[in-house]
Amino acid sequence: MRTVDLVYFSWVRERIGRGEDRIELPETVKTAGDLIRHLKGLGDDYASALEHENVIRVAFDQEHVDHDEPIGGAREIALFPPMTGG
Amino acid sequence: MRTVDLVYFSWVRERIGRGEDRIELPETVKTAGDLIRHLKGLGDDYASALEHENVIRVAFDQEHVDHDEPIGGAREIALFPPMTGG
Amino acid sequence: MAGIAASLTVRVQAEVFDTAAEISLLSAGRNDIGAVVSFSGLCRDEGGTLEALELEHYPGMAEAEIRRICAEAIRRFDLQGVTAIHRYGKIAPGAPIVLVVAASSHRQAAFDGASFIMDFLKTGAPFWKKEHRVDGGKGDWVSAKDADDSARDRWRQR
Amino acid sequence: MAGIAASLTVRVQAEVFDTAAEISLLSAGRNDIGAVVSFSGLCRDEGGTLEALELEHYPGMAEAEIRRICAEAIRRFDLQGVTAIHRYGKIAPGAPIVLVVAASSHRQAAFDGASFIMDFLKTGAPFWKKEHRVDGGKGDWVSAKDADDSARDRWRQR
Repeated sequence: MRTVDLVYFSWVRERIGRGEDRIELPETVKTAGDLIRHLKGLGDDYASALEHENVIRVAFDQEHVDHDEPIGGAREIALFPPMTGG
Repeated sequence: MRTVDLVYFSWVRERIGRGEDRIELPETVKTAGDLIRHLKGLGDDYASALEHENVIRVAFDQEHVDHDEPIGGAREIALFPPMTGG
Repeated sequence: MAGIAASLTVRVQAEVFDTAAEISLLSAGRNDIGAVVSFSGLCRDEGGTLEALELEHYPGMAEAEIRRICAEAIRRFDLQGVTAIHRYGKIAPGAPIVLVVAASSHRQAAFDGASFIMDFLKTGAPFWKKEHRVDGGKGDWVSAKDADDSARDRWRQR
Repeated sequence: MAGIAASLTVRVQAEVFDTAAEISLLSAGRNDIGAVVSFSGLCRDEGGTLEALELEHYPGMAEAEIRRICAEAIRRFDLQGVTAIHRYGKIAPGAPIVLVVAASSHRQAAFDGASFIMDFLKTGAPFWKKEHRVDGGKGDWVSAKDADDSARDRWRQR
Protein backbone atom coordinates (compact mmCIF):
# COMPACT_ATOMS: atom_id res chain seq x y z
CA MET A 1 0.00 0.00 0.00
CA ARG A 2 1.09 3.53 -0.70
CA THR A 3 -0.26 6.94 0.23
CA VAL A 4 -1.89 9.44 -2.13
CA ASP A 5 -3.29 12.91 -1.63
CA LEU A 6 -6.86 13.43 -2.76
CA VAL A 7 -8.34 16.86 -3.51
CA TYR A 8 -11.99 17.68 -4.18
CA PHE A 9 -13.76 20.65 -5.75
CA SER A 10 -17.22 22.17 -6.10
CA TRP A 11 -20.13 19.94 -5.04
CA VAL A 12 -17.87 16.88 -4.75
CA ARG A 13 -15.99 18.78 -2.04
CA GLU A 14 -19.23 19.95 -0.39
CA ARG A 15 -20.78 16.48 -0.30
CA ILE A 16 -17.65 14.77 1.02
CA GLY A 17 -17.45 17.55 3.59
CA ARG A 18 -13.81 18.56 3.13
CA GLY A 19 -11.38 19.65 0.43
CA GLU A 20 -8.72 17.00 0.82
CA ASP A 21 -7.83 13.57 2.14
CA ARG A 22 -4.71 11.49 2.44
CA ILE A 23 -5.48 7.79 1.97
CA GLU A 24 -3.76 4.44 1.73
CA LEU A 25 -4.20 2.93 -1.71
CA PRO A 26 -5.00 -0.86 -1.64
CA GLU A 27 -3.17 -2.97 -4.26
CA THR A 28 -6.51 -3.73 -5.95
CA VAL A 29 -7.05 -0.06 -6.84
CA LYS A 30 -5.30 0.24 -10.21
CA THR A 31 -7.22 2.95 -12.11
CA ALA A 32 -9.09 6.21 -11.57
CA GLY A 33 -12.37 4.27 -11.85
CA ASP A 34 -11.18 1.71 -9.24
CA LEU A 35 -10.41 4.61 -6.88
CA ILE A 36 -13.89 6.11 -7.25
CA ARG A 37 -15.52 2.74 -6.49
CA HIS A 38 -13.16 2.19 -3.55
CA LEU A 39 -14.04 5.58 -2.05
CA LYS A 40 -17.78 4.90 -2.36
CA GLY A 41 -17.30 2.00 0.09
CA LEU A 42 -15.72 4.26 2.71
CA GLY A 43 -18.88 6.03 3.86
CA ASP A 44 -22.18 7.72 2.99
CA ASP A 45 -20.58 11.10 2.23
CA TYR A 46 -18.31 9.58 -0.40
CA ALA A 47 -21.18 7.45 -1.74
CA SER A 48 -23.36 10.55 -2.14
CA ALA A 49 -20.62 12.69 -3.73
CA LEU A 50 -19.57 9.99 -6.19
CA GLU A 51 -23.01 8.43 -6.83
CA HIS A 52 -23.03 9.11 -10.57
CA GLU A 53 -19.57 7.83 -11.41
CA ASN A 54 -19.68 8.83 -15.04
CA VAL A 55 -19.98 12.56 -14.34
CA ILE A 56 -16.96 12.61 -12.01
CA ARG A 57 -13.83 14.06 -13.63
CA VAL A 58 -10.37 12.97 -12.49
CA ALA A 59 -6.94 14.61 -12.67
CA PHE A 60 -3.62 12.96 -11.80
CA ASP A 61 -0.97 15.45 -10.76
CA GLN A 62 -3.01 18.29 -12.30
CA GLU A 63 -3.68 16.68 -15.68
CA HIS A 64 -7.06 15.37 -16.85
CA VAL A 65 -7.30 11.56 -17.18
CA ASP A 66 -9.99 9.08 -18.23
CA HIS A 67 -11.46 6.65 -15.68
CA ASP A 68 -9.48 3.73 -17.12
CA GLU A 69 -6.13 5.53 -16.67
CA PRO A 70 -3.72 3.53 -14.44
CA ILE A 71 -2.85 5.48 -11.29
CA GLY A 72 0.82 4.60 -11.67
CA GLY A 73 2.99 6.95 -9.64
CA ALA A 74 0.45 9.77 -9.33
CA ARG A 75 0.81 11.63 -6.02
CA GLU A 76 -2.10 14.07 -6.14
CA ILE A 77 -5.45 12.86 -7.40
CA ALA A 78 -8.32 15.32 -7.90
CA LEU A 79 -12.03 14.48 -8.18
CA PHE A 80 -14.52 17.10 -9.36
CA PRO A 81 -17.69 17.69 -11.39
CA PRO A 82 -17.73 18.94 -15.01
CA MET A 83 -16.16 22.37 -15.21
CA THR A 84 -18.16 25.59 -15.65
CA GLY A 85 -15.55 28.35 -15.96
CA GLY A 86 -15.09 30.89 -18.71
CA MET B 1 -31.47 62.07 -72.29
CA ARG B 2 -30.90 62.87 -68.66
CA THR B 3 -27.88 63.82 -66.60
CA VAL B 4 -26.11 61.61 -64.04
CA ASP B 5 -23.14 62.20 -61.76
CA LEU B 6 -20.34 59.64 -62.02
CA VAL B 7 -17.75 59.12 -59.28
CA TYR B 8 -14.60 57.01 -59.53
CA PHE B 9 -12.27 55.53 -56.92
CA SER B 10 -8.84 53.93 -56.61
CA TRP B 11 -7.17 52.95 -59.91
CA VAL B 12 -10.37 53.56 -61.87
CA ARG B 13 -10.11 57.19 -60.77
CA GLU B 14 -6.37 57.32 -61.51
CA ARG B 15 -6.74 55.86 -65.02
CA ILE B 16 -9.68 58.06 -65.99
CA GLY B 17 -7.68 60.99 -64.63
CA ARG B 18 -10.33 62.54 -62.39
CA GLY B 19 -12.66 61.65 -59.55
CA GLU B 20 -15.98 62.65 -61.11
CA ASP B 21 -17.89 63.39 -64.27
CA ARG B 22 -21.34 64.64 -65.14
CA ILE B 23 -22.62 63.01 -68.31
CA GLU B 24 -25.71 62.83 -70.50
CA LEU B 25 -27.18 59.36 -70.49
CA PRO B 26 -28.30 58.18 -74.00
CA GLU B 27 -31.64 56.31 -74.11
CA THR B 28 -29.81 53.12 -75.15
CA VAL B 29 -27.92 52.96 -71.83
CA LYS B 30 -30.31 50.99 -69.64
CA THR B 31 -28.09 49.11 -67.17
CA ALA B 32 -24.83 49.44 -65.23
CA GLY B 33 -23.16 47.21 -67.84
CA ASP B 34 -24.49 49.38 -70.68
CA LEU B 35 -22.99 52.41 -68.96
CA ILE B 36 -19.54 50.80 -68.68
CA ARG B 37 -19.58 49.91 -72.39
CA HIS B 38 -20.80 53.40 -73.31
CA LEU B 39 -17.99 55.05 -71.32
CA LYS B 40 -15.36 52.84 -73.00
CA GLY B 41 -16.33 54.46 -76.31
CA LEU B 42 -15.69 57.96 -74.97
CA GLY B 43 -11.87 57.85 -75.00
CA ASP B 44 -8.67 55.93 -74.26
CA ASP B 45 -8.61 56.84 -70.56
CA TYR B 46 -12.04 55.32 -70.03
CA ALA B 47 -11.15 52.33 -72.21
CA SER B 48 -8.02 51.69 -70.12
CA ALA B 49 -9.78 52.14 -66.77
CA LEU B 50 -12.71 49.90 -67.69
CA GLU B 51 -10.85 47.38 -69.89
CA HIS B 52 -11.73 44.36 -67.76
CA GLU B 53 -15.45 44.99 -67.37
CA ASN B 54 -16.08 42.07 -65.05
CA VAL B 55 -13.83 43.41 -62.27
CA ILE B 56 -15.51 46.84 -62.21
CA ARG B 57 -17.93 47.30 -59.31
CA VAL B 58 -20.89 49.64 -59.56
CA ALA B 59 -22.96 51.48 -56.98
CA PHE B 60 -26.18 53.41 -57.64
CA ASP B 61 -26.83 56.14 -55.10
CA GLN B 62 -24.32 54.52 -52.69
CA GLU B 63 -25.66 50.96 -52.91
CA HIS B 64 -23.89 48.06 -54.63
CA VAL B 65 -25.60 46.77 -57.79
CA ASP B 66 -24.93 44.05 -60.35
CA HIS B 67 -24.04 44.94 -63.94
CA ASP B 68 -27.51 43.98 -65.16
CA GLU B 69 -29.24 46.36 -62.75
CA PRO B 70 -31.44 48.93 -64.56
CA ILE B 71 -30.19 52.46 -63.92
CA GLY B 72 -33.73 53.69 -63.33
CA GLY B 73 -33.71 56.99 -61.46
CA ALA B 74 -30.20 56.70 -60.01
CA ARG B 75 -28.56 60.12 -59.71
CA GLU B 76 -25.04 59.20 -58.52
CA ILE B 77 -23.30 56.25 -60.14
CA ALA B 78 -19.95 55.05 -58.77
CA LEU B 79 -17.40 52.86 -60.58
CA PHE B 80 -14.52 51.29 -58.70
CA PRO B 81 -12.30 48.19 -58.39
CA PRO B 82 -12.89 45.40 -55.86
CA MET B 83 -12.59 46.75 -52.33
CA THR B 84 -9.59 46.18 -50.09
CA GLY B 85 -10.50 47.77 -46.77
CA GLY B 86 -10.59 46.23 -43.32
CA MET C 1 -33.34 40.48 -25.76
CA ALA C 2 -36.34 40.96 -28.02
CA GLY C 3 -37.93 44.33 -27.45
CA ILE C 4 -34.73 46.09 -26.40
CA ALA C 5 -33.04 47.87 -29.29
CA ALA C 6 -29.42 46.94 -29.83
CA SER C 7 -26.93 49.81 -29.75
CA LEU C 8 -25.10 50.46 -33.03
CA THR C 9 -22.21 52.89 -33.45
CA VAL C 10 -20.54 53.32 -36.84
CA ARG C 11 -17.78 55.84 -37.58
CA VAL C 12 -15.56 56.50 -40.59
CA GLN C 13 -12.75 58.83 -39.63
CA ALA C 14 -9.13 59.81 -40.24
CA GLU C 15 -8.28 60.04 -36.54
CA VAL C 16 -6.85 57.20 -34.47
CA PHE C 17 -9.45 55.64 -32.17
CA ASP C 18 -9.15 54.32 -28.63
CA THR C 19 -9.80 50.59 -28.89
CA ALA C 20 -9.94 50.20 -25.15
CA ALA C 21 -12.46 52.97 -24.60
CA GLU C 22 -14.73 51.70 -27.40
CA ILE C 23 -14.81 48.19 -25.92
CA SER C 24 -15.68 49.38 -22.43
CA LEU C 25 -18.28 51.85 -23.75
CA LEU C 26 -20.22 49.04 -25.40
CA SER C 27 -20.74 47.06 -22.19
CA ALA C 28 -20.59 49.83 -19.57
CA GLY C 29 -23.48 49.96 -17.15
CA ARG C 30 -25.14 46.80 -18.46
CA ASN C 31 -25.55 43.46 -16.71
CA ASP C 32 -27.18 41.56 -19.57
CA ILE C 33 -24.08 41.21 -21.75
CA GLY C 34 -22.18 37.97 -21.27
CA ALA C 35 -19.67 38.17 -24.11
CA VAL C 36 -17.80 40.90 -25.93
CA VAL C 37 -15.62 40.09 -28.93
CA SER C 38 -13.41 42.74 -30.48
CA PHE C 39 -11.47 42.64 -33.73
CA SER C 40 -8.65 45.11 -34.36
CA GLY C 41 -7.12 45.27 -37.82
CA LEU C 42 -3.65 46.81 -37.80
CA CYS C 43 -1.42 48.12 -40.57
CA ARG C 44 1.05 45.29 -41.05
CA ASP C 45 4.52 45.78 -42.45
CA GLU C 46 6.01 42.83 -44.30
CA GLY C 47 9.69 43.13 -43.59
CA GLY C 48 10.25 46.84 -43.15
CA THR C 49 9.46 47.90 -46.74
CA LEU C 50 6.23 49.76 -46.01
CA GLU C 51 6.24 53.43 -45.12
CA ALA C 52 2.45 53.63 -44.79
CA LEU C 53 -0.86 52.48 -46.22
CA GLU C 54 -3.10 55.10 -47.73
CA LEU C 55 -6.79 54.32 -47.47
CA GLU C 56 -9.13 55.88 -49.98
CA HIS C 57 -12.84 55.68 -49.27
CA TYR C 58 -16.21 56.61 -50.77
CA PRO C 59 -17.56 59.23 -48.36
CA GLY C 60 -21.14 58.57 -47.34
CA MET C 61 -21.36 55.11 -48.86
CA ALA C 62 -18.54 53.79 -46.64
CA GLU C 63 -20.51 54.55 -43.49
CA ALA C 64 -23.84 53.50 -45.03
CA GLU C 65 -22.48 50.14 -46.17
CA ILE C 66 -20.84 49.36 -42.80
CA ARG C 67 -24.10 50.30 -41.11
CA ARG C 68 -26.05 47.91 -43.36
CA ILE C 69 -23.60 45.08 -42.62
CA CYS C 70 -23.75 45.68 -38.85
CA ALA C 71 -27.55 45.85 -38.84
CA GLU C 72 -27.68 42.51 -40.66
CA ALA C 73 -25.30 40.99 -38.09
CA ILE C 74 -27.39 42.32 -35.19
CA ARG C 75 -30.51 40.76 -36.71
CA ARG C 76 -28.89 37.47 -37.68
CA PHE C 77 -26.98 36.80 -34.44
CA ASP C 78 -29.28 38.64 -32.02
CA LEU C 79 -26.47 40.92 -30.88
CA GLN C 80 -26.97 43.40 -28.04
CA GLY C 81 -24.56 45.99 -29.39
CA VAL C 82 -22.06 46.66 -32.16
CA THR C 83 -19.38 49.30 -32.65
CA ALA C 84 -17.55 49.55 -35.97
CA ILE C 85 -14.92 52.17 -36.76
CA HIS C 86 -12.90 52.38 -39.98
CA ARG C 87 -10.13 54.87 -40.67
CA TYR C 88 -9.08 56.48 -43.94
CA GLY C 89 -6.02 58.46 -44.97
CA LYS C 90 -2.37 57.59 -44.32
CA ILE C 91 -1.82 54.89 -41.71
CA ALA C 92 1.61 53.90 -40.41
CA PRO C 93 2.74 50.31 -39.72
CA GLY C 94 1.49 49.09 -36.34
CA ALA C 95 -1.39 51.59 -36.26
CA PRO C 96 -5.04 50.51 -36.19
CA ILE C 97 -7.16 50.59 -39.36
CA VAL C 98 -10.43 49.04 -38.27
CA LEU C 99 -12.20 48.05 -35.06
CA VAL C 100 -15.30 45.90 -34.72
CA VAL C 101 -16.82 45.12 -31.32
CA ALA C 102 -19.81 42.80 -30.91
CA ALA C 103 -21.68 42.20 -27.65
CA SER C 104 -24.10 39.38 -26.96
CA SER C 105 -25.44 37.31 -24.12
CA HIS C 106 -23.61 34.27 -25.56
CA ARG C 107 -20.06 33.80 -26.75
CA GLN C 108 -20.68 32.09 -30.08
CA ALA C 109 -23.00 34.87 -31.22
CA ALA C 110 -20.40 37.50 -30.29
CA PHE C 111 -17.64 35.63 -32.17
CA ASP C 112 -19.86 35.01 -35.21
CA GLY C 113 -21.14 38.58 -35.23
CA ALA C 114 -17.68 40.17 -35.24
CA SER C 115 -16.36 37.68 -37.81
CA PHE C 116 -19.40 38.14 -40.11
CA ILE C 117 -19.04 41.93 -39.98
CA MET C 118 -15.33 41.75 -40.83
CA ASP C 119 -15.88 39.32 -43.73
CA PHE C 120 -18.55 41.52 -45.32
CA LEU C 121 -16.73 44.75 -44.52
CA LYS C 122 -13.57 43.48 -46.27
CA THR C 123 -15.42 42.71 -49.48
CA GLY C 124 -18.28 45.23 -49.39
CA ALA C 125 -17.23 48.46 -47.66
CA PRO C 126 -15.86 50.95 -50.22
CA PHE C 127 -12.25 51.35 -49.09
CA TRP C 128 -9.10 50.85 -51.17
CA LYS C 129 -5.55 50.48 -49.88
CA LYS C 130 -2.49 51.88 -51.60
CA GLU C 131 1.03 51.07 -50.44
CA HIS C 132 3.66 53.73 -49.90
CA ARG C 133 7.13 52.22 -49.83
CA VAL C 134 10.08 53.18 -47.63
CA ASP C 135 12.33 53.40 -50.72
CA GLY C 136 9.98 56.01 -52.21
CA GLY C 137 8.97 53.62 -54.99
CA LYS C 138 5.63 54.20 -56.65
CA GLY C 139 2.83 52.86 -54.52
CA ASP C 140 0.76 49.89 -55.66
CA TRP C 141 -2.92 49.43 -55.04
CA VAL C 142 -3.43 46.35 -52.89
CA SER C 143 -5.21 43.60 -54.84
CA ALA C 144 -8.44 42.06 -53.58
CA LYS C 145 -8.00 38.45 -52.42
CA ASP C 146 -10.14 35.53 -53.55
CA ALA C 147 -9.81 34.24 -49.99
CA ASP C 148 -11.79 37.26 -48.78
CA ASP C 149 -14.65 36.45 -51.16
CA SER C 150 -14.60 32.85 -49.95
CA ALA C 151 -14.66 33.97 -46.31
CA ARG C 152 -17.74 36.07 -47.06
CA ASP C 153 -19.48 33.36 -49.09
CA ARG C 154 -19.31 30.77 -46.31
CA TRP C 155 -21.92 32.84 -44.43
CA ARG C 156 -24.31 32.42 -47.38
CA GLN C 157 -24.07 28.65 -47.25
CA ARG C 158 -25.10 28.38 -43.62
CA MET D 1 6.42 33.52 -38.16
CA ALA D 2 8.43 30.32 -37.83
CA GLY D 3 11.55 30.92 -35.78
CA ILE D 4 10.09 33.75 -33.72
CA ALA D 5 8.63 32.55 -30.43
CA ALA D 6 5.04 33.61 -29.84
CA SER D 7 4.41 35.51 -26.63
CA LEU D 8 2.14 33.74 -24.12
CA THR D 9 0.80 35.30 -20.93
CA VAL D 10 -1.48 33.31 -18.61
CA ARG D 11 -2.77 34.55 -15.28
CA VAL D 12 -5.28 33.19 -12.75
CA GLN D 13 -6.16 35.88 -10.24
CA ALA D 14 -8.84 37.29 -7.95
CA GLU D 15 -8.21 40.89 -9.01
CA VAL D 16 -10.04 42.68 -11.81
CA PHE D 17 -7.91 43.06 -14.93
CA ASP D 18 -7.62 45.92 -17.40
CA THR D 19 -8.94 44.53 -20.69
CA ALA D 20 -7.78 47.57 -22.61
CA ALA D 21 -4.23 47.47 -21.29
CA GLU D 22 -3.90 43.73 -21.98
CA ILE D 23 -5.00 44.14 -25.59
CA SER D 24 -2.58 46.98 -26.29
CA LEU D 25 0.27 45.18 -24.51
CA LEU D 26 -0.01 42.23 -26.86
CA SER D 27 0.53 44.27 -30.02
CA ALA D 28 2.58 47.19 -28.68
CA GLY D 29 5.81 47.91 -30.51
CA ARG D 30 5.23 45.29 -33.21
CA ASN D 31 4.56 45.84 -36.90
CA ASP D 32 4.06 42.19 -37.89
CA ILE D 33 0.64 41.73 -36.27
CA GLY D 34 -2.29 42.32 -38.59
CA ALA D 35 -5.19 41.14 -36.45
CA VAL D 36 -6.01 41.09 -32.76
CA VAL D 37 -9.18 39.39 -31.50
CA SER D 38 -10.24 39.70 -27.89
CA PHE D 39 -12.94 37.84 -26.01
CA SER D 40 -14.28 39.20 -22.72
CA GLY D 41 -16.58 37.02 -20.67
CA LEU D 42 -18.68 39.01 -18.21
CA CYS D 43 -20.78 38.01 -15.22
CA ARG D 44 -24.30 38.15 -16.63
CA ASP D 45 -27.36 38.70 -14.49
CA GLU D 46 -30.57 37.15 -15.75
CA GLY D 47 -33.22 39.57 -14.60
CA GLY D 48 -31.76 41.04 -11.43
CA THR D 49 -31.81 37.86 -9.33
CA LEU D 50 -28.05 37.35 -9.10
CA GLU D 51 -26.02 38.96 -6.33
CA ALA D 52 -22.73 37.49 -7.54
CA LEU D 53 -21.04 34.46 -9.03
CA GLU D 54 -18.46 32.71 -6.92
CA LEU D 55 -15.72 31.00 -8.89
CA GLU D 56 -13.88 28.12 -7.28
CA HIS D 57 -10.71 26.92 -8.98
CA TYR D 58 -8.03 24.27 -8.68
CA PRO D 59 -4.88 26.28 -7.88
CA GLY D 60 -1.95 25.29 -10.05
CA MET D 61 -3.91 23.11 -12.43
CA ALA D 62 -6.10 26.03 -13.54
CA GLU D 63 -3.10 27.95 -14.83
CA ALA D 64 -1.38 24.83 -16.20
CA GLU D 65 -4.45 23.74 -18.14
CA ILE D 66 -5.07 27.20 -19.65
CA ARG D 67 -1.40 27.31 -20.62
CA ARG D 68 -1.70 23.92 -22.36
CA ILE D 69 -4.79 25.08 -24.27
CA CYS D 70 -3.16 28.34 -25.37
CA ALA D 71 0.05 26.59 -26.46
CA GLU D 72 -2.03 24.22 -28.59
CA ALA D 73 -3.86 27.19 -30.15
CA ILE D 74 -0.58 28.98 -30.91
CA ARG D 75 0.73 25.85 -32.65
CA ARG D 76 -2.47 25.04 -34.50
CA PHE D 77 -3.27 28.55 -35.77
CA ASP D 78 0.27 29.93 -35.96
CA LEU D 79 -0.56 32.77 -33.56
CA GLN D 80 1.97 35.50 -32.78
CA GLY D 81 0.77 36.09 -29.25
CA VAL D 82 -1.86 35.05 -26.72
CA THR D 83 -2.96 36.51 -23.39
CA ALA D 84 -5.43 34.60 -21.20
CA ILE D 85 -6.59 35.79 -17.79
CA HIS D 86 -9.20 34.04 -15.64
CA ARG D 87 -10.50 35.33 -12.32
CA TYR D 88 -11.67 33.41 -9.26
CA GLY D 89 -13.57 34.43 -6.14
CA LYS D 90 -16.74 36.50 -5.95
CA ILE D 91 -17.62 38.38 -9.14
CA ALA D 92 -20.47 40.90 -9.37
CA PRO D 93 -22.86 41.20 -12.33
CA GLY D 94 -21.31 43.21 -15.16
CA ALA D 95 -17.75 42.49 -14.02
CA PRO D 96 -15.25 40.58 -16.19
CA ILE D 97 -14.52 36.89 -15.53
CA VAL D 98 -12.24 35.91 -18.37
CA LEU D 99 -10.21 37.58 -21.10
CA VAL D 100 -8.58 35.91 -24.09
CA VAL D 101 -6.60 37.91 -26.65
CA ALA D 102 -5.12 36.31 -29.77
CA ALA D 103 -2.81 38.07 -32.23
CA SER D 104 -1.95 36.87 -35.71
CA SER D 105 -0.89 38.18 -39.07
CA HIS D 106 -4.29 37.14 -40.47
CA ARG D 107 -7.80 37.71 -39.21
CA GLN D 108 -9.22 34.20 -39.51
CA ALA D 109 -6.38 32.75 -37.43
CA ALA D 110 -6.94 35.36 -34.72
CA PHE D 111 -10.70 34.65 -34.63
CA ASP D 112 -10.19 30.88 -34.65
CA GLY D 113 -7.46 31.05 -32.02
CA ALA D 114 -9.53 33.04 -29.53
CA SER D 115 -12.63 30.92 -30.15
CA PHE D 116 -10.69 27.63 -29.82
CA ILE D 117 -9.14 28.76 -26.53
CA MET D 118 -12.54 29.76 -25.11
CA ASP D 119 -14.19 26.49 -26.16
CA PHE D 120 -11.49 24.36 -24.52
CA LEU D 121 -11.18 26.64 -21.50
CA LYS D 122 -14.94 26.35 -20.83
CA THR D 123 -14.83 22.55 -20.76
CA GLY D 124 -11.28 21.87 -19.58
CA ALA D 125 -10.03 24.56 -17.22
CA PRO D 126 -10.79 23.59 -13.59
CA PHE D 127 -13.21 26.35 -12.54
CA TRP D 128 -16.69 25.96 -11.09
CA LYS D 129 -19.36 28.66 -10.77
CA LYS D 130 -21.76 28.97 -7.85
CA GLU D 131 -24.64 31.43 -7.87
CA HIS D 132 -25.34 33.74 -4.95
CA ARG D 133 -28.88 35.10 -5.12
CA VAL D 134 -30.11 38.57 -4.24
CA ASP D 135 -32.86 37.06 -2.05
CA GLY D 136 -30.20 35.29 0.01
CA GLY D 137 -31.41 31.89 -1.23
CA LYS D 138 -28.93 29.02 -1.12
CA GLY D 139 -26.56 29.22 -4.06
CA ASP D 140 -26.67 26.61 -6.79
CA TRP D 141 -23.69 25.28 -8.66
CA VAL D 142 -24.02 26.16 -12.32
CA SER D 143 -24.50 23.04 -14.44
CA ALA D 144 -22.19 22.22 -17.33
CA LYS D 145 -23.88 22.62 -20.72
CA ASP D 146 -23.89 19.98 -23.46
CA ALA D 147 -23.61 22.89 -25.92
CA ASP D 148 -20.16 23.66 -24.49
CA ASP D 149 -19.00 20.09 -25.15
CA SER D 150 -20.36 20.34 -28.70
CA ALA D 151 -18.56 23.65 -29.25
CA ARG D 152 -15.30 22.02 -28.18
CA ASP D 153 -15.83 18.87 -30.22
CA ARG D 154 -16.30 20.72 -33.52
CA TRP D 155 -12.55 21.56 -33.39
CA ARG D 156 -11.77 17.83 -33.32
CA GLN D 157 -13.71 17.19 -36.51
CA ARG D 158 -11.78 19.72 -38.58
